[in-house]
Amino acid sequence: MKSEKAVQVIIGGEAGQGLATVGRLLSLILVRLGYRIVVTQSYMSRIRGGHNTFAIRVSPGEIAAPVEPIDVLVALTPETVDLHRGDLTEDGLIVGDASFVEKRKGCAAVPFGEIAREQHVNTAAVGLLCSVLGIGLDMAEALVDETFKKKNEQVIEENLAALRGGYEWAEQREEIHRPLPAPRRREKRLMMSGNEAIALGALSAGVRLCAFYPMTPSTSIPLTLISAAGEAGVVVEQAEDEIAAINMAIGASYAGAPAMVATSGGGFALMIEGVSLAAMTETPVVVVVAQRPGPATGLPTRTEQADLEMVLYAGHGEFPRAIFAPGDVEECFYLARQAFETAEHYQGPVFVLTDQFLADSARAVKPFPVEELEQVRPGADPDSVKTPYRRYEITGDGISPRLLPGASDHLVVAGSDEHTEDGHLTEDLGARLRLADKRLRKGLGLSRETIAPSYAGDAEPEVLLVCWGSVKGAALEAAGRLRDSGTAAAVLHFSQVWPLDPGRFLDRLRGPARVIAVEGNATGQLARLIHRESGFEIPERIHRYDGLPITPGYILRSMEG
Amino acid sequence: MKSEKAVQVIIGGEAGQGLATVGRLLSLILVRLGYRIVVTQSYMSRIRGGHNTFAIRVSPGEIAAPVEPIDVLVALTPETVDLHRGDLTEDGLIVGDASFVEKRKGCAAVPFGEIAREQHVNTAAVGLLCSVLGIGLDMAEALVDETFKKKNEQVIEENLAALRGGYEWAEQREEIHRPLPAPRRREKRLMMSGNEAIALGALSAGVRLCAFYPMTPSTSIPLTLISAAGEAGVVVEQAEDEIAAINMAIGASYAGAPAMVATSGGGFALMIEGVSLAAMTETPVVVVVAQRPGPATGLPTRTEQADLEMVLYAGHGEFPRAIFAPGDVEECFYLARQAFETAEHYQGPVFVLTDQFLADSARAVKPFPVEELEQVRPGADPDSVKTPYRRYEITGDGISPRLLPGASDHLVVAGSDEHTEDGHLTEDLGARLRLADKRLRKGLGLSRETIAPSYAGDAEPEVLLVCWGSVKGAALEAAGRLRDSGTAAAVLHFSQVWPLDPGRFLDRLRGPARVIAVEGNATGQLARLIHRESGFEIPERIHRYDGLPITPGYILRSMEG
Amino acid sequence: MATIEEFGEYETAWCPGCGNFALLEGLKQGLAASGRRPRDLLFVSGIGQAAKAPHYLNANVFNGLHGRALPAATGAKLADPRLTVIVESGDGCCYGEGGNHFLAAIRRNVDLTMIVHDNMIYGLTKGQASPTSQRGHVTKAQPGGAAAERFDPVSAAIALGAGFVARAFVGDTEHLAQMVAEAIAYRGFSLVDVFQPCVSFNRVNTFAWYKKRCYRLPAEYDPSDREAALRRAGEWGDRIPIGVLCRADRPVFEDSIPALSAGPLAGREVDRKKLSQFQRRFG
Amino acid sequence: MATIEEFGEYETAWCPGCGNFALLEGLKQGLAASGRRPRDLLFVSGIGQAAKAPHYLNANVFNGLHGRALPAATGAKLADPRLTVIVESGDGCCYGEGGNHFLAAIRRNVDLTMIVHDNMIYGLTKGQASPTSQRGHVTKAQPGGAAAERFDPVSAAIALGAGFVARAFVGDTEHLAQMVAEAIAYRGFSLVDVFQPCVSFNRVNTFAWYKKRCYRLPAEYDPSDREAALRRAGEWGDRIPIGVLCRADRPVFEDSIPALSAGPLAGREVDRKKLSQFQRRFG
Ligand SMILES: Cc1ncc(C[n+]2csc(CCOP(=O)(O)OP(=O)(O)O)c2C)c(N)n1
Ligand SMILES: Cc1ncc(C[n+]2csc(CCOP(=O)(O)OP(=O)(O)O)c2C)c(N)n1
Ligand code: SF4
Ligand code: SF4
Ligand SMILES: [Mg+2]
Ligand SMILES: [Mg+2]
Repeated sequence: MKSEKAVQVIIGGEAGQGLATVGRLLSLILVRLGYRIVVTQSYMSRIRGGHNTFAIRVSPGEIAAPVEPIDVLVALTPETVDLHRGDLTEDGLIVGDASFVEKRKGCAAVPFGEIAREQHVNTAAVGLLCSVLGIGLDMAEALVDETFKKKNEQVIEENLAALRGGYEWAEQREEIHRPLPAPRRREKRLMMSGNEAIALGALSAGVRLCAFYPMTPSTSIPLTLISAAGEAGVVVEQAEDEIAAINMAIGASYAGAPAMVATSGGGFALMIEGVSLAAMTETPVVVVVAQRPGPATGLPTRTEQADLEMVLYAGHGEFPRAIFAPGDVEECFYLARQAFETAEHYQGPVFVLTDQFLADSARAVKPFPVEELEQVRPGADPDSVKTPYRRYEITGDGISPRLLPGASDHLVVAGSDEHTEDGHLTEDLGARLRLADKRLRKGLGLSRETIAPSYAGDAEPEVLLVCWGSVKGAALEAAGRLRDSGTAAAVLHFSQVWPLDPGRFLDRLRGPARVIAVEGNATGQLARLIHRESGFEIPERIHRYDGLPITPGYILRSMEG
Repeated sequence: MKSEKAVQVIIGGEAGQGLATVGRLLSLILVRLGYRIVVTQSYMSRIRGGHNTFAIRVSPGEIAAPVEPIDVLVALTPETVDLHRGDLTEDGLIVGDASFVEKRKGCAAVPFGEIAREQHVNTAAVGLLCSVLGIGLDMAEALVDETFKKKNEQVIEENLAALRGGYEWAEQREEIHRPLPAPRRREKRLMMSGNEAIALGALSAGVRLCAFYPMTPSTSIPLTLISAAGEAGVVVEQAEDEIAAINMAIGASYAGAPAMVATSGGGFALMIEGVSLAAMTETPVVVVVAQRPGPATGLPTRTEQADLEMVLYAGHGEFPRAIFAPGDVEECFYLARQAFETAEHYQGPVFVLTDQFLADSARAVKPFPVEELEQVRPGADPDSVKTPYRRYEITGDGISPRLLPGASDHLVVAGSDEHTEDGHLTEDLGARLRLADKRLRKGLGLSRETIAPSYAGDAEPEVLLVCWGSVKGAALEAAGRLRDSGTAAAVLHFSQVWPLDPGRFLDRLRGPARVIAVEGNATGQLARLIHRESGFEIPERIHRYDGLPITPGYILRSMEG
Repeated sequence: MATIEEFGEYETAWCPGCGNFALLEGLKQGLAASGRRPRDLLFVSGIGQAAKAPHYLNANVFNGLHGRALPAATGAKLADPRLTVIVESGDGCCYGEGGNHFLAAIRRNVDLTMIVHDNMIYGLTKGQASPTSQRGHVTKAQPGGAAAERFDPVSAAIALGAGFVARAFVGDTEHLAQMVAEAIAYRGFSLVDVFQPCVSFNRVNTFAWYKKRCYRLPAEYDPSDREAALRRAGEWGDRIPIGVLCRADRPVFEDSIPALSAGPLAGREVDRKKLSQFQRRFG
Repeated sequence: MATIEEFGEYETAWCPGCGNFALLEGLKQGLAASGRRPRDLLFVSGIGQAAKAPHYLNANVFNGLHGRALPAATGAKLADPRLTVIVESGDGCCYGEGGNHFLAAIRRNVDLTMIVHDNMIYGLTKGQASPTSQRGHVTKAQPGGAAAERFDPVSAAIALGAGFVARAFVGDTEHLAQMVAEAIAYRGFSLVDVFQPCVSFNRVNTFAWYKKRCYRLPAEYDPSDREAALRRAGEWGDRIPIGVLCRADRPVFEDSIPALSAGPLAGREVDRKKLSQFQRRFG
């Protein structure tokens, strides 16, 4: 990935001040205008007060990473200035109310009180930013119109006035203009976060039931599904607890509804017995785990990649599984779909591991071809099975014909105890071995079909960055910057972290002078797994576990020492 | 371990026929007489009917492994004969009621109906076996006396009569005598199973609260504690579910009562969030996981070693832990004690991994020096801490002074959210890093103190068997048999499976021509872990996962092909 | 319409003399009376002696985790409301490990029937106190007697607003069959708590114990009066009522979920046009 | 004896105008009235906005997992019965995730006080329906209105046999303080469900909504009549009673555990002689 001219706008303020509203509105304007964005949301575990930021990195070309330097800092409170002044670029601009922002070079001390009424200050700020970024006001006006069209004319008018007020105030002040380069071409893009893409991917795969118990940062997945529930025909049920959620999903899936759960570490811990049940009963279920820093409640609104091992070994007993770890919003969509397909085909639990950063990170994505993509079709054709029907018939690849209860005269018996091929519980130890082997054989197919890590960069790099999940963008950009400064560099990114097939990546690891694992955790969970599976011990490690996403700058600084 | 002359008596019959009563009585007689025993209990997940066995391997010298060949098969039902005839040694004897056992060589067709009344048939069988094994009747009589002394004289007399009836019937029939060699010396031994030893170890360490939810094969731990509860001052509470159990234990431990839980795979899965809580709040808790075959309900009364990885990675977020895996009943006792010490010192979750085989396997153990052993003393001296007291003070080794609430004016604040040193929740990301590092630093101490695997056998073996937990005895005996047949052999047994310190065992792995991992699971969990931690990939693997314990014969047969 | 025979005859893993046999018999009679065919029926169970029952029946079976039958059943019912979904499990499973789901199921009121083999003990794990064990009940795990108060499932269900709450006793199979049939016919969450003596571990609440106490609710009993129902359900001592203690119409969960109005979720096609429209909202 | 000041003043993470502030105030008054010193008090909480409250108090604190405050508190109380143990958490935490522990705590009757900040919503996770949300309550996660019936904690607790069940409202702090003090003084499990308006996410059950409805139980109200208590607790609509709804003596769990008769578990020495005797039983 080539380094792109990009600008970062950060809006900071207290929870409840509406900074996310400003951020989302501005982001959408930018996306509609054809820009690429990377949004990073940093928020505290509280509803009002504290200090949150909504960072929009924007560029005419492709970008994929969050960064620290700030070009435009929009401060809704004085605290924002204190906290983030240090991250301003040389030419950086502080935008804030005249009551706390000085009138000096690099500052826009805005008399918001004069420009707009209190409840419209945020809209005025958007207008102002349109001017600062040099993107005109048309798109903003159109959006305000759409946004408030359900309300009355007056609301629209007031907001439009505020928008224009902010815009005009800034237009007159050239010293605060930080115009964006024109967008490349105006191809249709959507603004979508990782979690929204997971939800959309699930819908396109045909999800019919999502059971959840609210937990940051996973909740926006069911919420997105709920917003589509009526038209998409999905049941999204808030369960009494996470245990209920996964058992509900498994029950639904058994009965023919492609089903999922979404949770975070602590909630997932409660689902682990259910994971084992899905494996034993061979019931497809998609489990999305949106990681946040632990242990225990930890930092509930921050990001981390420390639950790979827990997910990999979740469940008592031994059984195969697949774990996807999307690196960007597109992968969220496609891997959510893939998860449903894999779960249905292999009849068991399949995981999507994401994290708070990616979950909340909006990007400009091409519309997904949802009209062309196939859905998952649960169960086999009742006419295709042998009579008497045996739910767990021993087969070469371990995959038995799955029928749905009630759909035919064949009775479908699914068992949590060890069972015979017909599903009834048994204590015959020979049957045990046959069934266990059958289940484990599915792992061979899963291994064969595993997604090889993607490789990007120089063919013979000096530096190879190895990463998984949401670190992808930062790694790609770090490698790009290394290349810009004359170091051959590449990235090996795992979007499926289990099963691993060393045959497909070991060669990549062996050449480079520096191979560096970059992970959002303290212990290097993927690196350890690669070591075990391939024998290759990645010599250098970059870790981050302070709750913030890994950035290109973090990688480059860590590489230096 | 030298191969010892040993005899195996197996009592088989339906659940509810009292075969365990016969087995336990005979075992105790043998132990009191100075014999060594290895008991293997195989039972089905039902209360009556089906087919269970109680196997007593007995020898005058040390033995440690279960074996298949049967010298004396006591059949309480015809089915027993059908099922186990094939395992009889050449000189093997079948003992059973004359109604279904033929009168021929190698059979004792006993007219039990003539010897004793129906309810005393089992006692008669014990008497008979005393004669068959040539161990006299004195000890049996003494035991019957003790056992029924709470009942009335008549019960004792009836049982004594049955005992003698069985004995005398057999005394007259020399062809059914299979006399045991005399015991070496009559040193005091106790008959204790793995689970009983864990309970005793916990008591000696000072356990004060055990919370549990019934689950085979762990339940005998709380039941043993309960039998001591009054005199030992322990609260053993059956919780509403496993989640409650671990949170109760953690709460108790926080408030100063050394606490434990005992469960099996599925129950443990439910405790995983609690494990993470113990880590975050830095509260000592001992978690005993008695493994059985999964996934899900699996084979609830059988044995397996497939939950090592689940336990190792249980809990969201990253934190250090220790996992002990006793190899025999003595280790059950000492490692249970050790678990409490380690939990208290390092202030977090510590695990004891056992399995159904060891849990239920009675052995002849020397009495433990419970009068000399020290107990754990929870918490630090309130006078020794700095004021203001900070529960999570940053220290070099990561261990902070733990005070108990209410014991002084110092207030003790324990937090599940990331917290400051004083325990109050924080979202300061710098504090997060400091506290996370502090917690992780405890891992260094744990690594330093980890128990090196024990090594036994030839100094330069051709064959090295690598194993953990309950496989110890079988591996030792297999190695012994290899040596007997001229192959230099040794065993490397891990009684602590985490942390691993490759420095203490890598050399052992490098020499032998054949290094074989022997595990009671399908995927070789310890072998994979050793690979990751030491880089050494154990080339050969022996697995068993049909629900039965690994035996020396199983190992030797597997080695051959 | 199915005959009793269609529900099969299987070998069981139960103890001779166990109350589960009569329960199974009464259940089959009830199923036959309900007019359901094996293929229309889905039994969802947890783990325990009781939970094995569905394996001894010709029907669809999802034998899940200890304590978790209700959520699995809820999921299955929502996926395919054409199925008659019956949860069958033990008192420990349903009221102990599964207590939270019991609360939620009553509140949710999905059209499920829950048949509890209530032997007032944990059978399969060899006789520990269960939530329905009486205070003071002595077991190996509670040598001083169960310290906690008995959980009374029917009173609790009535108090929590359940729409159909019945009690039965395996000693009166005809009545039991009737309760099962009525519960299945009731639309919404229905509970049938069935006294089922455990001959191996509960030496207090024996067949005779129940037999002496259980009486059928009189014909004039009005189950629609929840307050009276509570009072009646509270009877525990020399006389214990069996029958439909409480019955009321309640809004059924499925009716308030728009996604379910278009028929079963199972087998539904993705409406790609609508999905495409939905996607456009992100633009 | 401690003064209100001794319980400290902290900066909170709550929204301006939140009912939690008044709750904290009333709580402190109640603590002061109860005569407990900070060092004698242990607050055990779960996770949520409510669950943060103990961090804003001078006392011992065990801030555990969402939904799991009760078992942790139970363990702590059994370990050291000298501690006054107070569970403080939200409605979602106590009645949602923690439902099974609520059932068990009532049955067990350990001497704990449970103070629930009942805002009828999941606050910290931004406004989903909680078990106490009214049926039909519209939220982002329940755009068609909550489909499940409201869980009424006080009615449930009374029906399940709890010994001390009270309701309070942050709009009447004096009364709230009194409820807290009485609950602490009561020996056994005591529940104080406190209406606490959430200004950010519950736009229905606002301060005014409660204010209009809540009335103190009349002086002549007799909380010892459980049936009357149930009827009274069932009042929900224009008038909602606050006060001690139900009060009864019940056997306290700690009294039936022999191991506790010798004093606190914490700090107890192993009696090695007895242990040695116990070991001999294996011989
Ligand atoms: C999570 C979990 N915990 C514990 C167990 C062990 N277990 C199996 S059955 C059972 C109790 C069964 O009691 P009940 O539900 O009353 O059924 P019964 O056997 O009496 O019919 C328990 C505790 C389990 N299988 N899973
Ligand atoms: C196991 C688990 N599931 C979910 C969460 C996320 N979570 C945190 S607080 C909360 C709800 C809080 O609601 P309530 O208990 O009513 O407290 P309030 O914030 O309203 O005071 C949830 C679901 C969690 N922390 N842990
Ligand atoms: S243990 Fe009890 S409930 Fe279980 S089968 Fe035997 S008698 Fe029946
Ligand atoms: S979200 Fe609601 S309950 Fe939480 S602090 Fe804000 S107003 Fe109070
Ligand atoms: Mg039961
Ligand atoms: Mg709440």
